[in-house]
Amino acid sequence: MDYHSPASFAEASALAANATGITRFLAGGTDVLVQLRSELVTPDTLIDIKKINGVRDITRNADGSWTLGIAATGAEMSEHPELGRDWPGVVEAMDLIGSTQVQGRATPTGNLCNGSPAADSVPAMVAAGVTVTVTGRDGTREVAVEDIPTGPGKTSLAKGELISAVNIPARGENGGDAYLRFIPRTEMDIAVVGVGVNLRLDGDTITEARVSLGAVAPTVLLVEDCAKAIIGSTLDDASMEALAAAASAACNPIDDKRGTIAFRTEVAGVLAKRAAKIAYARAKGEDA
Amino acid sequence: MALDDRKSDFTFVGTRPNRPDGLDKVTGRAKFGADAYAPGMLHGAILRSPHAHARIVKIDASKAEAHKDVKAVVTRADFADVPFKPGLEGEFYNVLENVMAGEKALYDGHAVAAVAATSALAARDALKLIEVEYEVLPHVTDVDKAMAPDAPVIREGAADYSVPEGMHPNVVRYHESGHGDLEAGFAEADLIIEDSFVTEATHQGYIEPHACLAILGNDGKGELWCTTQGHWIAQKTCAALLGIETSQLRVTASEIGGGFGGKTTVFIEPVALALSRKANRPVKLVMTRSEVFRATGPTSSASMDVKIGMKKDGTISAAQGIFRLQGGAFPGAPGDMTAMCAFAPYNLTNVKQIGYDVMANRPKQAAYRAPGAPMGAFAVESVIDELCNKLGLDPVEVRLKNAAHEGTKASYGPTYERIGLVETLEAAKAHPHYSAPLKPGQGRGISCGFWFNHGGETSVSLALSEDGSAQVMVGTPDIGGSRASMALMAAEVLGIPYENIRVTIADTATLGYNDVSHGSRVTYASGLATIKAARHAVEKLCERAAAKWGIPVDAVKWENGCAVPSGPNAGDFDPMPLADITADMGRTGGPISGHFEATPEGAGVSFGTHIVDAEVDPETGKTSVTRYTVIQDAGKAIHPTYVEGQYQGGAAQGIGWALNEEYIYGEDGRLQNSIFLDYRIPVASDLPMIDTVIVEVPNPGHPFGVRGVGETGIVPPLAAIANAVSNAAGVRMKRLPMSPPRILAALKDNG
Amino acid sequence: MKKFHVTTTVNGDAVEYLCDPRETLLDCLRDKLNLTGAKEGCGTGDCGACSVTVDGRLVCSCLMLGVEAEGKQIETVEGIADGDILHPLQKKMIEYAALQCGICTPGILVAAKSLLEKNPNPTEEETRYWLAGNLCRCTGYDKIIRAVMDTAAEMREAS
Amino acid sequence: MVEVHLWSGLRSLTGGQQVVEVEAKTTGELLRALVRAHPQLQAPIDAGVSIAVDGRVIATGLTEPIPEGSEVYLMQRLRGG
Repeated sequence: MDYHSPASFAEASALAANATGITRFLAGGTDVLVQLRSELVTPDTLIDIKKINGVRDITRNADGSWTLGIAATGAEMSEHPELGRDWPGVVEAMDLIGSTQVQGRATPTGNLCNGSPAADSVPAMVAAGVTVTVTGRDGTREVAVEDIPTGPGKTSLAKGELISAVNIPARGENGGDAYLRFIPRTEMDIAVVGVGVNLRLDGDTITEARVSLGAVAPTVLLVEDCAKAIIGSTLDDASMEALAAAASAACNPIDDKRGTIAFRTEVAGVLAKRAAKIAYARAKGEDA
Repeated sequence: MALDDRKSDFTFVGTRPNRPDGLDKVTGRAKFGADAYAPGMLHGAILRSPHAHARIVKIDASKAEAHKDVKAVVTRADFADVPFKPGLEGEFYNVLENVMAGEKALYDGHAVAAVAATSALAARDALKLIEVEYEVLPHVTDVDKAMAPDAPVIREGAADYSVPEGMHPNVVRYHESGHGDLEAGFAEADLIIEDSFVTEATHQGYIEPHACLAILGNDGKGELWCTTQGHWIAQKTCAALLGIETSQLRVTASEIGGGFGGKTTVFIEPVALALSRKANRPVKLVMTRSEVFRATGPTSSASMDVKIGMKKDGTISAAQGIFRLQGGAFPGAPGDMTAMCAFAPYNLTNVKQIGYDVMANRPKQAAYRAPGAPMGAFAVESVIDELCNKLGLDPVEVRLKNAAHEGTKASYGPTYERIGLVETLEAAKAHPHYSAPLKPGQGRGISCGFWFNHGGETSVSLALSEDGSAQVMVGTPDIGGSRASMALMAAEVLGIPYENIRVTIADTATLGYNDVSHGSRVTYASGLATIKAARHAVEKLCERAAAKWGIPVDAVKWENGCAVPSGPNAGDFDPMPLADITADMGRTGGPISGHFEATPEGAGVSFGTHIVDAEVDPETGKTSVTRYTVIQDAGKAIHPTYVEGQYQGGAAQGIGWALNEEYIYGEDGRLQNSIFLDYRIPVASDLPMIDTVIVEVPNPGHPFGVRGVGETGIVPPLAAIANAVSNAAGVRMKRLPMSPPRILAALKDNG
Repeated sequence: MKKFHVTTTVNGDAVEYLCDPRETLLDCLRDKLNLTGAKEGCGTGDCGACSVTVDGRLVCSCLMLGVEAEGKQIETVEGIADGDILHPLQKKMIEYAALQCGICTPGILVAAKSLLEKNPNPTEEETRYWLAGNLCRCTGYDKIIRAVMDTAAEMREAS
Repeated sequence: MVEVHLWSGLRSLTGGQQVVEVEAKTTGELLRALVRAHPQLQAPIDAGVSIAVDGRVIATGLTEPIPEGSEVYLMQRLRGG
């Protein structure tokens, strides 16, 4: 295995473009090292991107949007005094991943590029409308988070491409987001179901909503029917039931060691309601 | 053992001093299995079968052997020829077959070859150079399916004398016992409940993977360092498997990072020795976590049918249980233990229990804390709970009404000596937990549990130093603070401060044979031996004092660390402290030591009662344990803090077993969850504080009254939690683990 | 296979080693620096027995490559005591019998020390969640949590 | 004479008898006497048995005394974890 620690994204991209065999980028390494140790994936080329300038920065831009460096860790996101106020769902989703120790290393970019349908930070980012900047040989492009994963362990990134920044939109007024997942224990598990909800209110009425589901299909889903179910409502019982039904209907899960089809389908609806409630309360400026 | 000189007032015993090895363990200095290194050391790695059941057609290791970093490759041919015998008689054969496959790979993860190379990475890489040709065979991993007529046969002729004719060859042992007239008993019942229960296999989950450092020459002399619950059994087994003399292999037990029964046998140790012999260099072998799950000894999975009849007043009129235990591809599943323990807490006129030992394509089960007992208790105590619910009876009162006591004929035959079940139930009834109100959505569960406990071969040596301090050599690895209890017991007898005693876990070359640290036997048996060894030294101390005073030895007695005249007629002498006697012992007859070797046979059975509150989320099936109380008879708690620790640890493991831990096999017979991410043992945030009540009903078979406490604590939790969850959810949970999908499905089925 | 020369600081000591890029920081600490206090319980970041801090941040040393340690400040269990003076956490762990076998203890100590540095007054729940990545199979966590909470209280009083 | 109670699974080896009377002063003598009385009991004894004398379970020892009039049960050998 070759190990490189390039000083720029352009250099990293060129290294990857010219490498043969399996190439992996190393940010937090909490997936890459597990796969390496278990000999699931032994890369021929490992490109450590943490020595690139600015990759740990968490920056609030002039328009209120946020740019996260690709090596900013979950712990750094949680400790940031402002980020969690704007996007509590995104920060909490990231914070749910693994232990305190894992939080010290794991990054949302890694979580996204690992391509797991159960990645906790991804539904929250999808709901929040987060995009990523992708650097390749021909420059950069901006891609919606939901367009990165294409299946378990697979992404739409081409050879020589890597994510070079995470862009979170401005929170704006009267908005709130939330992410909930189901795990059998209280910590240390992979999501059996995950639900991200992001919405905006006009008074008591929901005017915009994005709802995403994790661990219930080959990729994280952005479910328009869920959004439709609550847009225009005050999150009354009927719209909540419609939301739950839409969430369950969108599920296309598998039976595996972590959960059954029936369980995932049922619980997706339950969590959608619970997450929507929290997002709604947050949009109203209430504690949740 | 003679029950002479029973003690009931103590100076040191019952206090809570710091453990002697505390400093080593909080500074990182303590040396565990993987912490040993030797000059010229190679690293080993083991190639494992990806198939649940396959004939090994050919192993071609030529590419690996040719690699410059590889110094040895071994397969089954590099081990001794150990004869096959049926049942448990062929245990050396079974162990050999398990540590290195012969003609067939019998489970996913079964070792088929091993290499030693110049680095751990090189060894892992070299495994990929070994080519194995398999002929894949049909497999079975489920216990009920393994007993079915069309099940693939794992090994012909493995069944012993006990199996009735007509059973599938995978059924290898059969147990049946009981007494009374079941039919008449059931006829007397006002309510009979008969139900079926299933538990999945779980793993002991010790945090330290198996690890060893082996040195063996072709002269048949060797050294082995390993993490084990019993280095003499490792010595005996490795010697047999390698065809060398037992005494030529010196085994040293490292500090042990948890065992719970899982380190009572060998897995990698014979392989490391074979590699070392072939390479003529030291070989270190350390399992990965995945290897631990796939290829060490999880507990049995079980399928059980229990039928109990109860009268309206709560009297159990008859009880019957059938317990089928799957123990992997080898005889040994403790169906007999399950059967004998299942009804042991109760005074039953009519009882019958049947246990089956069934083979399947899984790793060879190993002991796990009261092996076999928790499953049976789960089934029996669930049915009792249901009977109480249906008859509107208090579950503690019903258990008290039926509780076994001194003089009761045990369900497994003999009449109980003094036992402490009633005391644990009375303590449960009186405990504030039992009367605390429950919140909506919560349920409370009660269960009793029983375990035999064990004595076993034991040797202890105690030597006094000139300055009056003492060193105690025991042969039972210290898994949970036993050095502290040994020192307390020695201090009690010698009358010198606890701090002046150093307890060492001796290696196999420096002490006589010792059985494994299992069966809750360490504080009982090594403790008894320590007491007797100390008394032996005291006899000699008294002799020396008598000689100095010029009086007969029977005119001297030992009090508070001093020789004193036994009475006014013996003479008027000042007490002679131990250090005054040892100061010139070299010139008054030589060094003073005490020894004791025996197989103590009075372990004394043990009982516990647990109270659990659980809360179930009806929308997701998720359970949280909100309150937990363990009440157990310790006989006499030598170091009460470590006794509490055993109770708490047993409860926590039981919570894991009840709620989330399970071996999950795919259709392909491969283990699906061989890492801690997916084998879900409880984490700190999953658990409440665990309250403990130590009941002390002295064991007549120990000089200080000790009963073992290590194992009983895992017997009641499965049932207690299942009862709490069932009462919270309003539906009877009959399958473990009660994972959220199973609870949610049960709630849905229940409407 | 090309090996990398790494210069780093462990418990305040300047150290260096050669490593294969596949070797973890844990491998390097144990096999190259003879610091065997950190243990490998799982190799997948699930058990926390290999916990260390890197530039003050709590991590699993099995989830970090040895080559990544270049120029970092690493603290392990061997560096917790101040010479012959035990850290209050070390004393309390012994006093509370918060260890039975002791294999998880180094990781628990490193993680708990990191908690108290960040939060001198943690609640029971905060302590339990902070330590959720440190598996202990012997104790049921009860005595560990009590030892950490009591250490926190004592350190608050002392400061 | 000692009355030895067998577990019911052994009845098939003793012609249906569940209580066997033998002459024995120790646990070892008892096992030998059982085999003399019922040779088929050799198999379970080889596989491993314990003996309960007046409720005290003797896991392995062959030299433990059996007082006159004791209650004696043959049991399967106990194993621990």
